[in-house]
Amino acid sequence: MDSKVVSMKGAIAAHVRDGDTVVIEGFTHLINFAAGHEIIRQRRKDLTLCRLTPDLIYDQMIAAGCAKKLVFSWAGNPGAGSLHAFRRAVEKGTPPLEIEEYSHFGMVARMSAGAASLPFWPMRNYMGTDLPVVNPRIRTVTCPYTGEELATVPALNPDVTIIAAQRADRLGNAQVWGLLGVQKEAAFASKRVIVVVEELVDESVIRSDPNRTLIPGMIVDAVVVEPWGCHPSYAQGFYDRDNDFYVAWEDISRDAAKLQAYLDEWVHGVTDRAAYMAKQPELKQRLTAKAQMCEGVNYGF
Amino acid sequence: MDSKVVSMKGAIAAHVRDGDTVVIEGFTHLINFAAGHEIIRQRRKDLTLCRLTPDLIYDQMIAAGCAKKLVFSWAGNPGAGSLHAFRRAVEKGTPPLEIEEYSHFGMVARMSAGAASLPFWPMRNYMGTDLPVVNPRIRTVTCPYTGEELATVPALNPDVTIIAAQRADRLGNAQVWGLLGVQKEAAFASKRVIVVVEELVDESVIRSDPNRTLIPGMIVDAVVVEPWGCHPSYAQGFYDRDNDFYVAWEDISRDAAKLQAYLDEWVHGVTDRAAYMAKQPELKQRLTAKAQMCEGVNYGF
Amino acid sequence: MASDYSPSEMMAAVAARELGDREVVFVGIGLPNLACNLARAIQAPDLVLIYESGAVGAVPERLPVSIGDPSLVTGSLMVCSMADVFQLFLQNGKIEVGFLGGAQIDRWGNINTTVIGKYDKPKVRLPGSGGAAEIAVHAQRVLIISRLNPRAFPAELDFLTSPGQRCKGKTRKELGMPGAGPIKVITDRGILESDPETGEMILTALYPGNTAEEVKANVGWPLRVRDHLGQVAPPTAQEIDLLRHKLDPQKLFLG
Amino acid sequence: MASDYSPSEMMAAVAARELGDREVVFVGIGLPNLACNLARAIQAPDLVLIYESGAVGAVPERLPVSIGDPSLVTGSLMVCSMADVFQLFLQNGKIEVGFLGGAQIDRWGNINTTVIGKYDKPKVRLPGSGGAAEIAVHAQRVLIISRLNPRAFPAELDFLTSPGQRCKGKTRKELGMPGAGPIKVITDRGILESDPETGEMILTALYPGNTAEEVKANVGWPLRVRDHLGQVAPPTAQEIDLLRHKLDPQKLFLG
Repeated sequence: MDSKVVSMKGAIAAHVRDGDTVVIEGFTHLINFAAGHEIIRQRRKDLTLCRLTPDLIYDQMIAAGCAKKLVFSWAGNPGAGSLHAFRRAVEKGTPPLEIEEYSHFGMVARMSAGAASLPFWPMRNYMGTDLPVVNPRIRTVTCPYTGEELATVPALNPDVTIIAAQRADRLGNAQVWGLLGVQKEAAFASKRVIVVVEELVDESVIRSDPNRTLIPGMIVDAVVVEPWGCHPSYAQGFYDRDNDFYVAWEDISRDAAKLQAYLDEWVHGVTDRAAYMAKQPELKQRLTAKAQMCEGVNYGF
Repeated sequence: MDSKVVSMKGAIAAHVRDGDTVVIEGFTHLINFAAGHEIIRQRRKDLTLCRLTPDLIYDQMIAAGCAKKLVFSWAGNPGAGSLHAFRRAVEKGTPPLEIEEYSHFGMVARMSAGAASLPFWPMRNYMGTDLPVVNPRIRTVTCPYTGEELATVPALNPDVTIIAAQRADRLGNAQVWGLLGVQKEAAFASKRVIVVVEELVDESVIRSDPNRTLIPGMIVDAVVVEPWGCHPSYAQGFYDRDNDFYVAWEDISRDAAKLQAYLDEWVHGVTDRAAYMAKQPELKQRLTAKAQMCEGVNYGF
Repeated sequence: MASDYSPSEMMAAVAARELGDREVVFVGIGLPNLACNLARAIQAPDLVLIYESGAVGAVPERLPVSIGDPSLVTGSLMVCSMADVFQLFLQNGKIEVGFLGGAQIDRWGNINTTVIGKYDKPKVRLPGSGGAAEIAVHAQRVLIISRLNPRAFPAELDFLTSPGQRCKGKTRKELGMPGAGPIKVITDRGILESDPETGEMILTALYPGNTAEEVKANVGWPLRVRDHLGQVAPPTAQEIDLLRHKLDPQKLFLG
Repeated sequence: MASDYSPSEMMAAVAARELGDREVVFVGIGLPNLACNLARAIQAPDLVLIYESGAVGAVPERLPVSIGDPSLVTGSLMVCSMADVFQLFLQNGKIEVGFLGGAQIDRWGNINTTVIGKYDKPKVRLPGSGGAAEIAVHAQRVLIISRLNPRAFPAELDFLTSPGQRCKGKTRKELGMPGAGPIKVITDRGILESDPETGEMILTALYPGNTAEEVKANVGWPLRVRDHLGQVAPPTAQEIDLLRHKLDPQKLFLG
């Protein structure tokens, strides 16, 4: 079968369009900043950006003018402060940004519904709170057995989902270990899927340990090989989270001009992730993961 | 923390009671026959037995008089014929057996609902068929977004679920590879959980590869160490499925007297699984798995 | 072309020819499994085999006797839970072809795998749905494989387990079913295809040595026959060689 | 007992004392994480730490600055998807203790982490719910940790993100919430506990050197005070030693 391996530039050009609903998932772990940067470089606009935690990458995309709307459940910079581009947009309207807000469970449930091709997902949640008051898409359904009222959220079916994985073969069969977040559900819910990997491996590596496969190639449209593509997020077994940069973001993002200068230098100012990494060679020394290998298991019969 | 390791005799005596709703799960892979045999030996009765595929083990339990009711989705002997004890019960009422019937997806959905502590699970299924006609517990719900009617099944929350795993620590943190079936959902849906393992390992083995853990010890009540506990089913990496025995069951189960003789010799006639294995030393030679190890991965950071 | 072949061999070959390369197939045990592996060996090397047990992209090195055989896991692309099989793959429309069989098949391709006689007082209790009901609803298209005889193709089913083109007077569209449903019935004498307008199963092609009258005599309803009946080529030497010497040398399913 | 300690150190110590051995705790970052690891080092070696990121039985070898830190994975008992975290663990009632904080807390333990000002015209936009709404609904009991000041404990919330003991006049029971909800608020001056009958948060114990009047002055509603106010022991030398030298030597959260 033909390889799906393309450059990041090619993957974004082919699969992310103005006005799309876009998901870049990964909960703390495996957030693919390289893809977000390429979307900024290609100046996509009017995107509906969906993620549980917008994190620094959506803060950058909001500041860069890519976003029309944000769908989310927790918009902060964990342990370090705020997402100030997000806050400026919501508090001052610069730039204007629509928001649609759930809790983490609500966002996970929306993607679970999308992945199962169901129009809604039921849950026991939100009673007595203001979330359904400001978000009329949080509704209720009556259980046909007990008569009790349960909360519902509507399916989320993005146009394109971008997820990172430690490794995949050239057809996009992707394996992940460490935190799994909601990536599987996001990918299955999506019309198009881009998988970005630290390492391209032979199909035989995938087939040697099929229980590690999170995403099957059949739902993948493009495979991008992008070592360190998640920095300042991390990839278990490859490199650590750059907590220093998360802390630094508080200062960068608080000042709109400083943030634009950051984008100019680190996004527009580089052609791709390789150039981004070449500008800061100390990163690899500081963040490369130590070895802590597990043993294999027997798949024989 | 105190070890949860007990004998099979002790686990069944403590956790399986007359009248209970019992699940022994495992889809072809990791069906724990040793537990079913011990339930027969302890002469439990009036059980509601639930499984997607009753398989030989429930056929034996029905023949032994343990079952009041069967909840299932496919009652055959794959590639080999019928479950004749089940058929005698349903076709001739010897012994009488209530049945409640779904499709595989319906059974999986019932356990998913039970595991999520929801009263029902929605699905797109059963339209136009006779399954909801004969099973009034298959109902419908109207989507609060699209107005479409979806099928529902009610949650299944067993009194006790017995699952097999390749390995666990003494607290019941259990790891499984190969086919996963619906074991995780069944265990989380259940009031009590017994985990039966091929191998008891140190907690450090579990912690070395946390992504392989299917069942956390916190939901486990008893750990039974029972090598070859799944024969004639199988355990990937330990021993192969005994297809010869599955074929032989057609002949054994077709004749009620022969089936009782089988139970007398292989269930009541042995004290435990070790004695069962000692009676047929050729099994290990015929079925022990060949080695086909995968490589480990790096959990470092 | 082979001239000496069994009806099972012919059915496996005909079913294999239905599969395009790279298609995603929900595989059953027996003839469907043989057909898929025959297609993989001929025109569809990148056919993706999915089993309801959770094995995705299986490449079994022996003939599996059950859909949960360990040989389906070893060397597969992915193993997932059955909740994922039914929700993320099947209900989510990722399965392009599903194979079904059954004890009774009616003129709309509805299938009974539950019971002969009354549900509450069965003459013969069959295994039940398994995954068949949802495969019939969700697979993009379904191929039915069954030998012809009047009991297997009755005018009325004793029980409707898996939906075909029209259930109790209602079309798939009216019932909200996503997949196209059973579009062909591959029998041991010829092929029935669902009429694109009415959904009714119509005889459209015959195997060598069979007549439309013989087929009609084995079907319990007034079977419609297409004006220009196709002729299905017998198994090729390659197909026969693969089936007999590589795929099922012990004649487990080709008996 | 230590005599020189910070309010944060006292809060972490008080929170840690709430945890029983073998309990299953949904851990947040900051003081809750410190409290859990302090409890593990003292009275609860087998406390099971679960993070909403999917790490179960985590034993972080460094102080995690986010709930998705890689140190929570390495050496943990299990990693699961977030769908499993919220459905199989939290909604399924397996979480015994949840920790929450917030920008505003009201007399019923309702919490606002969404917005200061109006939702559509915010003065300060806060991060939002994250997992807080569902933790407040489902954890068997919730402990709130927050420093006292009148803005943080207003008479009326600007937004109700996570439900407490009574929301808009309705009790948890009337609203069908499974967990017991917030039963204690651990502040920097004393402890509020929910009245078992009305659910209202009542001052029940003071830390050394604080008075009920000082607490009341920092709360925006007429705070009820229990007749016999408890006195909370200051941090022990062991608690202080663990917090300062082992758990947060860089004073990331104890500043």
